[in-house]
This record gives sequence, C-alpha cells and structure tokens, in this order.
Amino acid sequence: MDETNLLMRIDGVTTNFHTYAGIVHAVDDMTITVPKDSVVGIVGESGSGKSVTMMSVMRLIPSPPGRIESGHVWFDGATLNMADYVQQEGPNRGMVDLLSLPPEEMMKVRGRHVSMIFQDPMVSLNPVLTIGLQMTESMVAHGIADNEEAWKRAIEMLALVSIPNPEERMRDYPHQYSGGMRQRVMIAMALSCSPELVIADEPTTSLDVTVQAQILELMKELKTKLKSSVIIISHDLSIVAGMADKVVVMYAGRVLEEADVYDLYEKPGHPYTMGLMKSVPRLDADDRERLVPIEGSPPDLLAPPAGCKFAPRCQYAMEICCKQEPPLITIGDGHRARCFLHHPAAPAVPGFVKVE
Amino acid sequence: MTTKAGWEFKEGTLPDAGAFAPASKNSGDLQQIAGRPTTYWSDAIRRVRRNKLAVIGFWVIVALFVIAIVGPMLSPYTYAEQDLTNTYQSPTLRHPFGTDQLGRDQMTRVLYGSRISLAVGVVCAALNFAIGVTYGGIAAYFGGRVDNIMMRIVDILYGIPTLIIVILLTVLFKDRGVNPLVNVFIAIGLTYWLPMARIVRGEILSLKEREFALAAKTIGAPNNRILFKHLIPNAMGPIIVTVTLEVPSAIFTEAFLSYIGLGVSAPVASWGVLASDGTEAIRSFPYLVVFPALAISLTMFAFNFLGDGLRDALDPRLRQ
Amino acid sequence: MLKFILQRVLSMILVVLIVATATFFMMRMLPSGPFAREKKLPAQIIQNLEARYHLDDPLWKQYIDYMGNLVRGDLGPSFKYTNRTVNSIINDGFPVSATLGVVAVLLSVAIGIPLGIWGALKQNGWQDNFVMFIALLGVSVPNFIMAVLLMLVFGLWLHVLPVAGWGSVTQVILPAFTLAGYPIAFIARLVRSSMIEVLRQEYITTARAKGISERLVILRHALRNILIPVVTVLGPLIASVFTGSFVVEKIFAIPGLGRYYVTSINDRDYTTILGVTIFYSALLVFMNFLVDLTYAWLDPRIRYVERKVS
Amino acid sequence: MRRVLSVVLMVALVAASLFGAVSCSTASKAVVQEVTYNLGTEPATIDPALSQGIPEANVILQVFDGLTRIDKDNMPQPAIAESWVISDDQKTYTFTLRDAVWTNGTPVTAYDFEYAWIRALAPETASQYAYQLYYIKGGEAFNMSVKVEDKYYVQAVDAQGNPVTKKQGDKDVPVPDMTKEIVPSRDVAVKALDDKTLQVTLESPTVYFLNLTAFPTLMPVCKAVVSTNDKWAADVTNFVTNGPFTLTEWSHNDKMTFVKNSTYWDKDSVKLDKITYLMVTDESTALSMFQNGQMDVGSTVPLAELPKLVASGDAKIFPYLGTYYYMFNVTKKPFDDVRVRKALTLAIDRNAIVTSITQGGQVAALAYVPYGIADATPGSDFRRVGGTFYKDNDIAAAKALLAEAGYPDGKGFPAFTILYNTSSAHKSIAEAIQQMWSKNLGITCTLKVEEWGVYLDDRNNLNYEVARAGWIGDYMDPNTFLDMFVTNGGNNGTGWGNKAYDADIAKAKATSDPVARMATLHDAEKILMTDMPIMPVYFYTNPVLITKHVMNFYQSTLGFVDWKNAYME
Amino acid sequence: METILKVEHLKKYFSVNVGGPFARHMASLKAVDDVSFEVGRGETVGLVGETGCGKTTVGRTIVGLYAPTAGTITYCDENLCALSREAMRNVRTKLQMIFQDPYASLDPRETVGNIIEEPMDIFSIGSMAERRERVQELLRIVGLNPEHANRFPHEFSGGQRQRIGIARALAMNPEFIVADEPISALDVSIQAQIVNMLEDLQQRLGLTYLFIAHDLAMVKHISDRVLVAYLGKIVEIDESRNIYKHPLHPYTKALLSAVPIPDPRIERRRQRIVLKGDLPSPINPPSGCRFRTRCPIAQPVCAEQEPELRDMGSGHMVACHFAG
Repeated sequence: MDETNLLMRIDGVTTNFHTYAGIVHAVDDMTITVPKDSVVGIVGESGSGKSVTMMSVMRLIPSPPGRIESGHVWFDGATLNMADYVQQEGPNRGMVDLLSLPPEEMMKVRGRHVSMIFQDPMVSLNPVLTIGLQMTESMVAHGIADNEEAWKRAIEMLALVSIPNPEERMRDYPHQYSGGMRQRVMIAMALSCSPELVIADEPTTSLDVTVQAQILELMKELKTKLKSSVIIISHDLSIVAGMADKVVVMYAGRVLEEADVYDLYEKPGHPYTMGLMKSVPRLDADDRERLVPIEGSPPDLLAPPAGCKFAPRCQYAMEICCKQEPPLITIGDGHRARCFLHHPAAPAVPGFVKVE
Repeated sequence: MTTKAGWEFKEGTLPDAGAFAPASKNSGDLQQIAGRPTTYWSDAIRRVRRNKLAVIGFWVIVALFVIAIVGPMLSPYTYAEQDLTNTYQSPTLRHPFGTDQLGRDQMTRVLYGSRISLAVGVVCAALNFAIGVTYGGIAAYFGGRVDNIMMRIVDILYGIPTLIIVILLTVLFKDRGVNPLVNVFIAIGLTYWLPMARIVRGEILSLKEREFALAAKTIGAPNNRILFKHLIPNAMGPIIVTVTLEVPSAIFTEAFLSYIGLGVSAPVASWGVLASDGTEAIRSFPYLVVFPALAISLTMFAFNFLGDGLRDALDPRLRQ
Repeated sequence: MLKFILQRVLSMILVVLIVATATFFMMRMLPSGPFAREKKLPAQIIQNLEARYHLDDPLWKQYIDYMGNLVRGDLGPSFKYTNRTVNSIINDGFPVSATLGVVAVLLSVAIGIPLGIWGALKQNGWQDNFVMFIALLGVSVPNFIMAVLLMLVFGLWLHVLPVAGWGSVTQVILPAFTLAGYPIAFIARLVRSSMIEVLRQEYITTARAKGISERLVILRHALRNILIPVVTVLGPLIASVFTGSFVVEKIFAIPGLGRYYVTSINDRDYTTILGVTIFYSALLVFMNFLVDLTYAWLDPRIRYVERKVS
Repeated sequence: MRRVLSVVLMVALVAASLFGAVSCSTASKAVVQEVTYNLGTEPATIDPALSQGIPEANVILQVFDGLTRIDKDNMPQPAIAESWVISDDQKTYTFTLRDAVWTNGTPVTAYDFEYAWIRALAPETASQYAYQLYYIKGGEAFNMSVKVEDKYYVQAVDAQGNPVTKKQGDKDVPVPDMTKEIVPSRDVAVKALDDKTLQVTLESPTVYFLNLTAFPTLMPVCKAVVSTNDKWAADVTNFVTNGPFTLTEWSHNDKMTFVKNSTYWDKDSVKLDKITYLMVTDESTALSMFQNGQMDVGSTVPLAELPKLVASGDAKIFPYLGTYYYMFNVTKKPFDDVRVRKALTLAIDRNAIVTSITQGGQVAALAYVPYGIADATPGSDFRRVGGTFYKDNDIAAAKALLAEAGYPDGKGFPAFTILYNTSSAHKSIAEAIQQMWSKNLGITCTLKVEEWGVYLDDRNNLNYEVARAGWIGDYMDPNTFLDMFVTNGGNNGTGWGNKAYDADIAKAKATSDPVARMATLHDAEKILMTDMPIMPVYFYTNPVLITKHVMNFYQSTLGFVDWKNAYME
Repeated sequence: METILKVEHLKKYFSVNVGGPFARHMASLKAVDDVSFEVGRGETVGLVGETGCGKTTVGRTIVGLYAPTAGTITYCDENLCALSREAMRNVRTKLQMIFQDPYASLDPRETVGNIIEEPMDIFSIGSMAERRERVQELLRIVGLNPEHANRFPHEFSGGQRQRIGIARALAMNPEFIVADEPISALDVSIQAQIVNMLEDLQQRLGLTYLFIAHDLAMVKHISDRVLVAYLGKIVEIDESRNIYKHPLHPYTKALLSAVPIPDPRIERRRQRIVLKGDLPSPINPPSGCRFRTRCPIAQPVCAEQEPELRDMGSGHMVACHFAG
C-alpha cells in the first residue's frame, strides 16, 4: 500500500463501553488505513463495531459509558492546517492524531475535514429546524462562508444532489421531504464543506431498494466529481461491491479480512466473508436454491469467546480457533485475513490458500 | 516469532497438529443468548440495590411506616395531651421537637400525624393510578369522539372550583358516620387525577401506534388487555414522575381540607396541618413548622429516590 | 380553516357554559347564602336584599337571567362589594394577577429550563443531583411556607425587598418567586428527562458531527425540541398562575384575582364566584388553544399532518 | 436565541431592581403627619347606608361626620349637630346643625340627614344595618313595606296576624295592603324642620340614641349628589363627603388614601395630612410589614406573637365590646338539662385559656355582658354592678351538678360534638375545652370544624350540640347583648326561651328611667345566667399593632377607629 | 390448488388532515385502491413495492387491523369483512402476522414466554402447564433455547427477536401468515436464517404466506408468485421464477435493476434504471397510469387512460399500455 498517499490511519483503536452489566469491548485494536481519493468499504453485522470505530474517529462516542481506551487516528496533517499538532518525526511524520487534539481543535475537524452521513435520514435531521439552517450551519461554523453565501452554496449543493426547486425547499422542514430526499440532503450537508473524508454509515440500509439505488448512483457520481475519500459502511456486501476500492470485513470489534474489492469477492479469505456472500439470494440465480446462512448469532461483547470470535459460528472451526485468536495475516497483495485455515497445518479447504 | 505472512503464536511455538482438528460443536442448533440466567425480580432487586439512593429511599420509607405505626405508642405523651403551663417550649430533651400552643409534645404529634399524611400520600397515588391512568388510557386508546368527550369533561372539571366541591362534600358527608379520612380520600380522588389523565393520554396516544400494540391486536387480544397489559405499563416512567409531583401537594391539600372541615378532627393533626398551623408562629417558634415540613420533605425525597430507582430497575429496556 | 376555528371556539364555549352551569347550581346548593352573618340580619332586611338581587326569583329564572346577561358580557353586581360589578372586579384584579403570573412564568422558564439542561448535561454528576434536589424541594415545600420564608429572609432580615404589597417592581419579586417555585421544579425535571432523551437522538449526533459548537448544539438543536413537552404542561400552568394563587396573593397582600376565587366562595358572593370561575375556565381553554398553536409553531411536523402508510 | 437573550435581560432586570430596593427602604422618615393603617380587608362599600361592618365603618367614619362623634371616653359629642334638645318623654330629639359644607362646597343641611336616613330605610336600598334606624318611629314599618311602583304599602296580614304572601311564578311575594300606604316623609319620624333643624321621634325612649347617631349607617349623605347618581360611591370621583378626611384614592383590595379635608368645620383639630389604608389580610404579613416600617398601625396581630409584641410595646391591647361564648343546643339531650349546661360551664379553666391561649389580655367571662358599658349611675359599669354569676374552674361544683343530672364522673354521658368554624384560634380553644371537660368531668367529645357558611347554617338550624359563638356589641348598651336571647330571637341560636326573660327585655325597651331600665336588664342577665343556654368563655379585647410615633390613636370598644384627633410624633 | 384467501377489489382509504392542526381539511389517502388477488393453500405469495405502495395496508387489512373501505376479503369461503366480532376473533387465530420491526413489535416489559403464551392465554387454551409446555415447544421450533422463556426481548439480537415474533404467530396453529417485511430490519447474514426457517415451517406446518417486502431478490427467492404494487395498485403478477427473466411492467424492471448484486465486476458494468423523483402522494395520485410520472416510457395516453391488469398468458398479469 502506498503509505505516502495516506489520508488517515486508524491505528490500534480500542473502544469500550462501561455499562451496568460490565465492559462491552466494542472495538478492539482496530487498524484501518484510508488512502487519499479512495473508497473504503467496511462490512459487518450490527454490533461488529464498524459504527463505533467511525464514531471513535469523530470522537462522538457518548461518554460515559463509552471510552476510547487506546490508539491513534492519524490524519494527513497537510490538509488539516494545524501545525502545532503535526507529528514531526517517526512513522507518522506529517500526520495529526485526532484522538489527542484538544476538543476545540477537534471541532474544527468535524464537518470541515471529516464529515458523516448517517443510517436513518428520518431521524438524523432535526425535525424542528429548516433544511436551510441545517445545511448552512456547518459552513458558517467553520467560517467557510457567511450566512448569505452559505445559503447560496447550500442551494447549489441541493441542486447537486438533485433536489428539485432547491431555493424553495431550503425553507422546508425535514418532514416535508421524503426519505430518499432527506438522505440526499444529508449527503449534500456532508459535502458542503468539501471535506477530505466522508464517512457514510449504512447510508442506504433504511431505504427502499429503488431509493437505495438512487443514493448509491448519486454517491458514485459525486465521488467522481469531488475529490473526497469515502468510507462506506454496510452490513451488505452487495452495497459496497459497486463502489469500494478496498473492503474491510469486521466482526466483533475486529478486522477479519481486508482486501482489494475484486480480490475479496473473488477470493474471500475468511469463512465469514464467504458466508456473507452465500447468505444473500442472487437475483440472477436461476432456481429457488436454498440459502446458506451463517448459523448462530454474533457474540456478546460483554463476554466475547476466548479464541477466534467467529469460531462458534464457523463451519470450519478447529480446536485452536476456540483457544486462540488468529492474527491478521497477509495472504496476498494487500489482502489480509484473520483465520487459521490459512495456516499450513490446517486441513485444506477449497478457496483457502496456505501461507507460511 | 513472526512469519512472513504474519503468523504469531504465544510462547513462540507452533501449535501441535491436534489443534487444527475440527472443533467439537456442542451448542446444538439452538440459539443462545448471553448473560446470567436470572429471574426478572431477582435481577430487578439486584439493580435497585446497586442504586444507593434508592436503597436509602427504601429504608427511609420502611422506617417511616414503622415509626408511623409504633412511634406514637413509644412516646411518653399522647398527641392530645395538653399542658397549658408549658406552651411554646423550644426543643429540649424532654420535648425533642418542642411543644405547641397548647403545650402538647410536638414530636408525638408529628409521629402521629405521619399516619394520616402517609395514608393520604399512598391513597392519592393509588387513586391517581386507579382513576387518572385508566381514564387517560381509555380516552387515548379509543381516541376520536370518545377522546374528545372525555377530555372536554376533564376541561370542565378543571374549571369548576374545587372549594365548592369540597364544601358540598362536607355537607354531603355530614352526620353520615363516614370516616373523615375517607372524605379526604374522596375529595382528593375527585380532583387529583386530572393532570394524570392528561399525561397518560399523551403517552398512550403515541404508544398505541407502536407495533407491539398492533401485534397484540392480531393475536386477538381484547382492548382492555392491550390497554392495561401492554400500553399502560410502558407509560410507567411519566406516570411515576407525575405521582411523585402530586403526592406532596395532596399531603398539603389534606391540611386545607381539614381546615374546611373535611379531614380528621382536631386534636389529631396531620403533617400538613401541623406545618400550616406552625407557619402562623414561624418567626418566634420556627421549630413548629420545621419538623413537620422536614418530615414531608424527607418522605418526598425517599419516595422519589425509590420511585426513580424502581422505574429504572423495572424497565427492561434499561437493563443493558 | 375558518370552519375549524369556529368549531374549536364552539367547543371552548360549550366547555365554559357547562362549567358555568355546573358551578351555578352547585354553588346554590352550598349552605348559607350571601347575606348570612354571625349577627343575623332581620328577616325583612334579607327579604329586601334578596329582592334587590332577584334572589327571590325561582332558580331556573335566575339561571336564565344570568346566562342572558353572560351572553351580553355582563357578569352582574357583586353581592359583597355593593358598589362594584363583577366585571370591574375582574378588570381590576386580573391585570395584577396576570402581571405576577407573567413574571412567575418567565422566572420558571428562565430558571427551570437552564436547571434542567444543566442536570441533563451532567447526568448523574453532583450537578444533576443538585438539580433534582432543587426540583424536589420546589415540589415538597408548599407555597405558603415558601412565601413566609422568602418574606422573612429577604424582607425582614436582609431588608433587600419590601415584604409585601403591590405597586413597585420590587414588590413583584418575592411573590413571583413563590409562585414560580413549583413550576421551576416541574419544568426542571421535565426538561432534564426530555433533554436526556433528546441528546440521545441521532440529529444531535449529526449536529455534533458537523463540527458546530456544543453550545449551539444545545441551544439550537436540542432546546427547541425539549420545549415541545414543556409547552404542553405550560398551558394549564400559565392559566392557573395567571388567575393568581389565593395563597400567594393573600400572603403578599396583592390585589389580584386569585383572592376572589376563594373569598367569593366563603362570602357566597354568587355572582363573583360565577364570574371568576367562568373567566378562569375561559382562560384555561384559551390557554390550551394557545398551547396547540405554540405547539404547531414549535413543531413543524404538526403543521402538516401526514399519516405514514406503507 | 432571541428568547434566551430576553430571558437573560429579564434576569438582569430583576437583579438590578433587587439592589435598587435597598436604597428605597432605608430612606429616613421625617416627622410628617402621615400614617399607614392596615384595615385588614377590602371594605365592601363606602356608602354609609350600605355599611356592613367594621372595615366599612373605619372608612366611613373618617370621611363623614354625623350628628355626633364618639369621643375617647366613648361618649357622643356634638359634631354636625351643634346642640340638641330631648323631649321629656325622651322620644323626640331636635338637633340644631352647625355650618358645615360638603366637599363639593354645598352646605350640609338637615335635609341631607332626612334623605340619608329615609334612604337607608327604604326597602329597595336593602341596607343591612337598616335596623339601626328601627328606633325611629315608623322606621321599621317603612323598611318592611312592600313597594308597588313608586309607592310603599304595608304588607297585608290575615286574621291571625300572619303576613300574607302570594305565589307569583315560583316565588312567594308579600301582598301589599293597598289601603295602608306608607309615605316616608309623613310616616317616618325624621324631619328637617329647616336647613339647620332636624327633628327625630323615636318609637320608645332609647338612651343610647345619641351614640347611634355617630354610627356609620346614620351618616348624612349629600342629597343633591346621591339622589341623582346611584353610582356615587362606586369610586372616589363622585364621593362627596363631609368628614375630617377625604378619600382620594381607592385601589381595590390594595389600598385607600385619605387626605385632610380642608373644608371640614373642625379642620383645626385634624392634624394628620394623609392616611393610607392597606388591606393586608394575612396577619403574619401585616406584622412583617409593620416590623419593616411599611405600616404604622395594624388591626390584626398573629396570636403566637402577641405576648412578645405587647411586651416590646409594639402592640397595644384595646378594649372590645364583645363576648366569646359556647352555646348549647337546649333542644337536644342532655343539654336540655340546665344542670348539665351548668356543670359544663363551671368545669372549664377560663384563666388558663386567656393566659395561655388567647394571650391578648382577654378577661375570663363569668357573666355574659362584657365590661365597658355604663350603668345607670354615671361612672358605674354595668358589669361591675352586675357582678359575676359563677366561679371559674369550679370543678367540685361541676361534678356535683353532673352527678345530680345522672352522670356521675361523666359516666353514661352521651357523645357529642363541639362545632366551630375554620380558625386556628377557635381550634385551640376548642381543643383546650375538650381536654378540660374530659379531664375534669370525664366527658368525651369530638371536635368538628366547618366552613363559615356551613357552620352558620348548622348553627341557625340547631344542627349542633355545642358550638362556639361570639357577639360584638352594636352600641354601648347591655341591650345589644341581651335582646338577642328572647324566645325565637333571630340571633338566639340555642333554642332556649324564657317568658320572664322576654318580659324583661320588653320592659327595658319601654322604660325611660335609666335606673329602672338597668335593673330590668340586670334581672334579664341573671335569668340568662341561671338557665345557661350559653357558656361565656372570655370578653374580647382588641390588640392593635401600633408604633410609638402614633399619638391619640382612638379605637372604640365597638372596634371603630377614628383618626380625627390622631397625630404623629 | 385450493384458494385459501381471495381479495377482491379491496380499497382502504385513510382520511387524513392535510391542512395542519388549525385547518381541518380532510382528504382521502388512497393507501390501497382496488386490489384483487388470490392465494392458494400452501403457497407463498410475495407482495413487493416501495414504501407507500400500500403493501403493509393490504397485509394489515387482511388480518383485521384495519376495516376495508370497500371490497371483500374471503378466507376459506368466509367473508372476513362481514364477520361478527366474536367470529372474527376466532378466525383471527388462523390468520397471523409477523411484523417488520422486531424491536417495536415485542412488548419490552413482557418476558418472551409471556409474549408467546399470550394468544393462548387470551383464548384460554390449555392449562398453565400445557401452555408453558407449548411455549417451550414453540421456542424450540423457532430455534431458540427454551430456557430463555423468562428473558426479556431486549436481551435478544434482532434475528432472535424475529424468531420470537414468529413463535408468537405460530402459537395458535395458524394457517395463513402475513409476513410484513420480516427480514428487512435484519442483517443479511441473519436474513437467510429467518428465510430458511420460514420455508422449513411452511413445509412442516403446511402454512400459507403472504410475504411482504421491498427487496425483490428475497421475495423472488421465497415466493411462488410475486405481486408488484405501486401506489395502491397492483401493476404486475407473475410466477417468481419468471419475473426476473420476463418483467413486463417498467416499474418491475426498475425494481429489478435496483437490486445490488454482490459482485463488483457485474455491479460496475450494470446499467441501472434509476427512477426519477419520489413516489407521488397517495392523497392525490396521478391520473391515468399512476406510474407515468416516473416511467421512462410514458406516453400521453398514460395520463388519460388507466391501464387494466391484463393477462399475458399463464397467469402473468400486467397493468401497462405498452407491455407485451
């Protein structure tokens, strides 16, 4: 991977929730790299920690009960314009650690350099404020534009995401928009300050397929127009398939597999990834063949299993999987997976390459 | 030791071959959920216990009820025993709360008064539940015209002066041999449920659209079951808050009712009566108002802490 | 639009009329009449008095006459205050009660809302406990004790405020605070729980993710949403505070309407009882109407009701 | 955001005014002739004819001057009447009026008095105190007459002498006897002989009639104004008066302002420039205002604070012509037995009550008529002449009587209830009496409090066993206390009746010789105190909060305040 | 095949206030506007369409949550709309529903056991012990540990909760189940579990399903026939194995093209038909063909004439002027 072209590196971030019942290990030693001008897809079930990771990056974890225990989020210092906090040497030279920024500096990062699109557009917009106000406020807050100018830019942004009559609709309230339109507003809002990174957290999950298609097409289109990197989070491999350059598969707060998008779909290196692919019915499949689900349910992060977190649901689980957590090993160019099946000593399973 | 690919093993040794044998499955096909298998109540109690304020509240309430029952018996004085030569004594060892305008031991009176005030508080809360919650629930659940008419009735009852109703009650109950406390309960019951009905109505209006209410309907649950078993229990949070706000005012309303002639007759005095009587002498003999007022506040705090604790503990949604 | 307003006004009028009717007959069921004295008046004088006020007419006729006058806005003469009409009593008393009420409501909003927000922001911290303590105190200390305490402390001991009376700005402060005690507690509690709820909402996270300051997140995004439940309880609260509290007006010697609400009943001053009751209930239904309006203003979702159908 | 700002501004404003107040309240007072008095309650009216009680009287007496004015010794002194002549039969009074003017500049004439009194008696005026004019010949008949169009007729009576009524719709209306017209100018014996001479003829000799002419109901009103404007007393604009002060401001339920009347005939003896009346109902508040310097004189004192205030000189105790008593319902067993009534009366410790509970210098009542009423011989007091009728706290005698009545040591005594109306003082006294009876006689009873109207209703309908009561005199004569207990008297309230007593009261009414009259009244009181339908507890006093700066403050034993001669020092 | 359910000319209008709180302008929201179809015993019929197309309303009207505005619903030769309350209550046990949101459809304050037991409780079936027994059995049937009967819904994951909902629906041995988007709130990995289970249950218990969803891929997978609904109307009915290959209605085509395929190479090559704009308001639907405002092939005739549902042979029905 081209380290010089790195926009952000999430480096060993661990986030726990301290609850009544005990400590929930939501994200454990997470490491993800995001190159400039790329789309990274993060796939995993609900509870796999993908949202928590991104909220940790944004430092929006509600505290208490949440706490970022350790790790760094290195962000390209050249774009941030925060000379005081740029790492002068070491492996992260020229980067800024978002997690150690003072809160008021972090505020300047949010929305301006890193922005977010949330899952449910029905609840992500404030119901009592006009779209116009919500569109302009981050531009005004970051000093990119004064009110008047921000208003104009917001109208442009709304037009960009194909909202009809944007001038008039600026004065409308969210409930006057349909779900798809709201999500487009969210996208416009996220892009309004031209951030270097847009995090889209399940941007289409709560939408109808037709609207989902609209939104995905829009995002693809915008991606080519605007030079932002995108992290797209989804529980559905199909969603990221069309967009992502690189896909990270998460499970129980960990990365299970990380690969170039084509590699991942053609040569999945983890039983979980394989399972995800098999469990969705394919429209282009000919007959009513039975689906192959991943049995069981995700582990309880209050008391995660000792070894591989996926072992209890894994059809190939071995004795060692239950005792020891496999490391994330490199199985190809930029392709890493966390599975003992790649170990030379493991029984051969079709599709799994052995690496020393 | 790290291989090229990144294999890393504890203690630097390769695991033996047996480690790569297929794992034995023991979980069967059934889905499991995590967590200790505790029963609802033991878990609730455990969680209430963890809330220190709730525990304190609980024990204060227990203590209050015990004191209300046995306290007056232990006192060397009775609530009515006067000593006109010893009026308005400041608190001393003999009279820890001092004496009142007739030389009666204020502590004994406060202890005795707790019986009435606690009863009023409890009954007010109960009536609130019985009438206000039901009324508001029915209005909201059936909605439409029923709701409209029932809420207009609430508006009307809000409008009629309570004092007139109360005086009419005194006339009505006169010479009927009805326990005076019952009169108080009726008077409080007649008026105190109104805000509760409004609040419950608002809650139920939104709850009844929720899917679990529809689900109950599809399995053939009759209306009263849906309302009382599914909807109202889910509105418990605001209900408890409203009750805690109304109980203290009911305790003082009892004092007012006693004044008008609807309460227990002198020389028995509730906390409310003691506090309002004491207020008249507040500059020279503040202890006459301080102790009953403290008793009321203490009770309120205790009930509140316990109420909040219970609400949280009984709400399964907050159990995570 | 017009039809609906008309409908709403009609139902409001109906409520007021029923209240008036119920009060009319209930009040006449009360023992003693307006001319009962400890020193009983001679029978013929009572006869003269009853003739003068038409109390010797059959009850149904009195009722119809009263309602007829009511429609014309005439609430009749006071029986107790011989030279005054009930209209003039309300004219004199209500502005005073309302002034006091406005200040009290402003106070309870200005104190209760920040207190509640503070508590919610520091949830479970000492600040939160402090807010809850204040709230409980406000609820469990009745206004007659609060009034006397405030009067003694600020009037008699500290000498910073006049103890009672009406006319100057300083004389508003103590009664307004007394009157605001319960609403402050109530609102603080309500705001706290609503705020905790609102802060969990996704749109707050959205706002934070935009990089706007926490202050703006609270004031712009959260506040307006928590005002919605506050407004609901504010309606009846304002109406009751506006018409004054008997206790507070009595203790602080304020010439408001609230005192008549109780004294007129004690005096069996029939016309005043009715007049004040009708005025109060009209105010109440009107306030509820205003609440609905405010509601729509605060919550744009209500302006255009859409039923979600899928 | 704007709202938040306005809230902040509001808070700042309140805070600013808070500190502003400090300077106001500490402003020093020069010796200005101004006084602030707490009237206690809003007067129901300022029209003399409609006056209902003490608050009204305390307004009316400052702004009106009657024929006479009561001096500090409770004696009537010439006021608008310069002098008077009383006929030998003591029935006809001829007053000569002095030159005095109304505040509108017109002279006060005898015609104004004639008009005022007739007006007060007219049935349509519905004056509650009209009975104060019944002493005037024809007065009662006129007040009782039936008005048909513009004329007054006597109500018809049937053969048995009962008044005739007829049904008109649902109501009983008195039937006028069209043959007997009452012409007020002819049939009511008050007559202006000329501008300066007023002649009044009474039904029977009334020794206290001159006192009555100082009573609010008998104040003159300006005929020219009142006859043309029935709203003349609605506010201060048309309120034409003739007294030492004029009312310049009436803010309802809040305050009244009086200033010295520069046209008053005796203005030289009026020293106060301004009087402010407050209407603070709450005793504790009134005390706070007094202590805070917001008030100079207050009509109410909180019971619990009274001893301290008396000791510090902030409160003075004035005599008050009234008796606090308990009444027995003699129609109910066992109170139909005089021995029971007597036993109960003897078994209470009045001294303990007045020293420990009421604490206002009240005197234990060992008779019914209070101190302070002159007896026949000048300088003597009716009470002192009459003496006492029983011993206070005479437990032994009480026990004996009770045993005699069949309830030795209270055994078998039926349960009963003491009825009182809402007030903490009544409650304390009832509680004390309850305990005394229980302790001293072994009798248990319960207490019942009732709202005022309900209480009055029950009392009047004899729907009680024992009830508290109180009576304040209307005028300075024993009769004001005694005539109420005639058989079926409107204010009797006990169901008690005694022919000899009724005869005594009637005789006293007709007797013009003061000595004989007083003897008859003493006799009557003796009958009352022998039969004991009532149990006197104490004689009222009237504690008043008063600063040391107020001089010559006068409050009559009837509770009327007169500021005419008061001044500040 | 025996017809178990027959819906004829079903209409369901809601009256809604469109003027805000102070201007009561009532309007008809035509959620379902003249819909007819049949379901055979043992069959699974998919009902697919966007939010707002009326598919949930159809389902809820069938189980009796809403009273139809017009039309009839015949279940086993009985007209449900004409039944008495008591009779309806009994029929209701045969017609059950699975809800979309497994979080909202379970009362958070009841234990799982109570939730599943409730229908038996309501109809007083069996003794307490028998009911408990049945609850255990049901839990096992839906693949949950019977020991969890005294746990609360919030302790379960979304998929497990959906299983609880299914167990409740099965408690009364129903014949017909309306599954209203039973999987759309679940993770894909769990969706397959639930779908497989529904298929197994159908085999074992002889159930008939009306499967409502917006995801055509899953509908196609589970159903024998598919109904495509748009704005209160049915626009196409076909065998599910046919519908991918020969969609006739442009809306069906759009739906099909919107389904993402988990293959980056296909996905990047695909030419999607992206529908313009949003669903028109069901209060004021477009004249003629309701789809014309978003239809890529709309002609003037579409605005004037409403296309009838035409049979294109072997049960393939379509409502489009230009289909064929």
